[in-house]
Amino acid sequence: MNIETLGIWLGAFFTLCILSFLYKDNPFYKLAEHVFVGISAGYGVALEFQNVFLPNLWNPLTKEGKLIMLVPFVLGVLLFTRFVAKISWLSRWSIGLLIGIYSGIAIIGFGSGDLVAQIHGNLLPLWGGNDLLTLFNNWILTVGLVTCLIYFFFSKEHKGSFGILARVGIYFLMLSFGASFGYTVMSRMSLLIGRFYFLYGDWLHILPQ
Amino acid sequence: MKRLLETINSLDRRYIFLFIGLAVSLPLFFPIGIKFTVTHPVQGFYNTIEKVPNGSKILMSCDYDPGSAPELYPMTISALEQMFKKDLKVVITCLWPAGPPLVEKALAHVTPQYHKQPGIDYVNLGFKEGREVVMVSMGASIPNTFPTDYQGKPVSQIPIMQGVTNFKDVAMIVNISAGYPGTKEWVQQVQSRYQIDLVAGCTAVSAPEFYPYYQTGQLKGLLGGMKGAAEYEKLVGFKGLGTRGMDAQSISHLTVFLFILIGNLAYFALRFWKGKASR
Amino acid sequence: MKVDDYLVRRGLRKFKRIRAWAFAAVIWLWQSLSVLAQESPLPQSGSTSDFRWFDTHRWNVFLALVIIFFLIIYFIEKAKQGKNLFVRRIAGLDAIEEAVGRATEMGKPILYVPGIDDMNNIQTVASMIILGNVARMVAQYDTPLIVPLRMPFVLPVAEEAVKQGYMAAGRPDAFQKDNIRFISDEQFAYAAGVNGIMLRERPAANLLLGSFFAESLVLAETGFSTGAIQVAGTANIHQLPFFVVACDYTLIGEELFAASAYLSKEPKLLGALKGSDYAKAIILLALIIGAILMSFNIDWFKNWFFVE
Amino acid sequence: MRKEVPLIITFLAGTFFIADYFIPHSGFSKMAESVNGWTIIVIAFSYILGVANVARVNLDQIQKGSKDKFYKIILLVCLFFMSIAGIVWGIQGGSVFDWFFLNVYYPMQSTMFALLAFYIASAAFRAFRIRSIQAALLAITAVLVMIGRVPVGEAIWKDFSIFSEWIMNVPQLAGKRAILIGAALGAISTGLKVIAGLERTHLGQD
Repeated sequence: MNIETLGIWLGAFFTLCILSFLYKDNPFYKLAEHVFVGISAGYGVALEFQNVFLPNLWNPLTKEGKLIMLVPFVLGVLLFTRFVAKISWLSRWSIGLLIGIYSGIAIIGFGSGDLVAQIHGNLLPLWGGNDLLTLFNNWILTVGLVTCLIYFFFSKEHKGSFGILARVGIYFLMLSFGASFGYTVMSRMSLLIGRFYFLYGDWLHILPQ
Repeated sequence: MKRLLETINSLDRRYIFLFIGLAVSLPLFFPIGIKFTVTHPVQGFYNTIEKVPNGSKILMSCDYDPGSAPELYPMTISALEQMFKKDLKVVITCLWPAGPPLVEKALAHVTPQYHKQPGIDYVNLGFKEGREVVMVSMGASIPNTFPTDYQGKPVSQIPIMQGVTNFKDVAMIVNISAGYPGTKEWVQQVQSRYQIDLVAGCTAVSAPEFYPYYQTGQLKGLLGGMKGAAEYEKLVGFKGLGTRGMDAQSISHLTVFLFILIGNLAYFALRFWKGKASR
Repeated sequence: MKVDDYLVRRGLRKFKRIRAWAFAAVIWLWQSLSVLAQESPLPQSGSTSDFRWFDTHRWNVFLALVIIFFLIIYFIEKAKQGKNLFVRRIAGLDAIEEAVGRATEMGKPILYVPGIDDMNNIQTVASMIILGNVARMVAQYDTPLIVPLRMPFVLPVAEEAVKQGYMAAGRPDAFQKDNIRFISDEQFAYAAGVNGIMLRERPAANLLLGSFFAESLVLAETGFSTGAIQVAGTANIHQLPFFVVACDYTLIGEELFAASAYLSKEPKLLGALKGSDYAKAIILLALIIGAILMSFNIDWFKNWFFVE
Repeated sequence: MRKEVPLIITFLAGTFFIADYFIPHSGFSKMAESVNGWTIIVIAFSYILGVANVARVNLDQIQKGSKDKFYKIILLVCLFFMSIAGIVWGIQGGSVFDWFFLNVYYPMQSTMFALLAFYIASAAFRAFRIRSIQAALLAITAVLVMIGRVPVGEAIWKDFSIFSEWIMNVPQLAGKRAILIGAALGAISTGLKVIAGLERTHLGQD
């Protein structure tokens, strides 16, 4: 048995271990689960070392003599003060920096990419000029977005005509969830197809070519 | 009849598991080959790459892991096929840790038939931690963000990376994404900042969420799930893993539809009966 | 007041004052420099250096952010001053009340699943606020409130929330620590554990409120098969379809936060909710104005929203 | 020092990166570039911190003699082995590290996600009940999209694919866009509260 075949058998064994959870929780599943957590954590450590620490920190610091890189190094080490109760507050400095950067970047990303750009995309003509289907679609998009936003408006009771609009909004949301449901089914089935390909094809070689 | 309905209504889920397992397996053994057409978002994906002048450089970010490989790996293969056929040069990055080995696998699969050289026609820059910060950082400088390729070779020694400083030096971005960080962040942080053409292939779970981006043109094309991969394979001109999975996909969807139908019929019929009995 | 605490507060107050000044100074500097920059020649296109201080193409995003910032800070301050900010009662809260009521009538336990994320997820925080209120409702009756947990950090917070709820109802004696249970930090092992509780202890009401992922459908399905009344809520959009079909009532996205703001009346929650409500009102207005203008072939309004 | 410094750091970092978007000045961008470079490293450290935590929790349980001791030992062995393999022998294609990735990590992770196919089918059968107009709308759209998006739909009705694509592009898009805008407002207000120091849960309690 060469190393490649051995790999496929090992993969098949663990695949079956995890599928056995469908019957019920059992020692094989538990074994596979723990092996997986261990391997994936170890995978991450090695990858961070080879793909981040060496090229982005170690080489600039030692080979190019960029002493400024000591700053992120110290900030990184500070994170580990969490394990020492007395000085654990120091880790907040690094966390503060990370959270600040992510918040700043997120504000810009959501503000420009989602908020303003999406409003721009929904300013559509409701009459004149276009063919009927486009106008019909524009009406649906405009009414749909407006009523959905009304549904998520919390400063006014959903009563009277405002309530009716909110009701229309929830119907649009339900349509939207339905589409998501359909697509989720598609996604999950694809993953299973992929696994069966592996079991029947790569492992057992019983699939027609 | 009533007993049958009650059995259906309280069926052990393991029987259902068995049934769906069969519904997915059988079409793999007995393929039918149902035909299908190509939808607009997929055509957009293909056309945007096709429009790029030969010899240009393209940035491809493979942000996924084995958890969604059956959907996204076929897309990676087809995209590489299309780009290599057109003699485009591909710079590949990963923002998901488990991405780079999958990229290596895809490259090993595609490159031999097109006689492409590593470092000259393509490069796998590997993984960087930092999610959207990496994107913003690449906007300032790609070589500073990725000082070496996946194997640790400095980018200054890689021919394809000469003259690549930031997004201005690539013709467009192809993103294959399974979630966060992925398509949404590429739109928010890169497309809306640098106005660069962006196409995305993503899992079916997240595809509906990206239709608004497709409608506004923030995405020029969109492949959703294995069906998207299959349509794209049709355009590129070969039958890969996506196309081969379509029969099983069709049958499994029909099965789920039947499940919803039968489940509801049993439920409501039983309620109707019980209502009658108590009256 | 502890000395340490006092110093921190004083420091914060000072910091806030400095921050306000710094903010004003930065904006003033920015404006004056952008005026200067417009007078100085623009750099050649293609060159990498750029000496402008404000990207004039990005006015739209700038203005949008300034308006939102202003609204949120304004309403948070207003809420802090104790002004009464109206937020409508979320229908989901009635559904929760009804479910709890039904379970107590039947004398069966209530299961409260606060999602599987840690305390740094704002949905978990919102869920804890709702949990406190559920505890207060349950306290008068001797029905157990079971809270299974996945994150060790959430455990003390959940305990505190339930204990406070029982105290507020005047029944601190009824609080049972064993019912706040750590199950497992592995996603599916956790789901299997909660399924076990549903099947063995047969709660009459399942409240699934917080940040859920792929386990959502497993939980909702099992809960449905045991015949419990289920109320769910999450802002993780992918999971909402499963909740909608398998639960009696579902709080959708922001409703979860609105419910927690309504219950807690905490200024920063209430203020942010009000602030984004007003932002939504402005967006609605913009959508309608834009549609009308576009229908008359006037497109400057739309073009202003173009992001570049 | 304990609370103010992190709050000030958060405030400065946040405003700096907001300003970076509006200020094209190249000196400013240069500064942002180096801070970005640092962040990548600090986050890598935070990943290692997470792994250290996993190791610590499991070591604790082994010492306490938990009933799952055997599994915890395996977990730690795998963790240790995989890290060493990648650090010592490298991560390139064909290495030990790569072999374990392709033959252990890959099949297990994809099978974990494939389990969901079974669960979604069972949920469709046992819990998908059309009890209201809302659920009915959801169900009808789900079925139309589910069948319309696969080849069998086109076999049933040749324009099924076009129709389901219309659903995706128009009615469902309206709902998704509303959620997108709502989420954007939420993210902006949370970000603002964090930067302004009003939201401090991330700094922990003391």
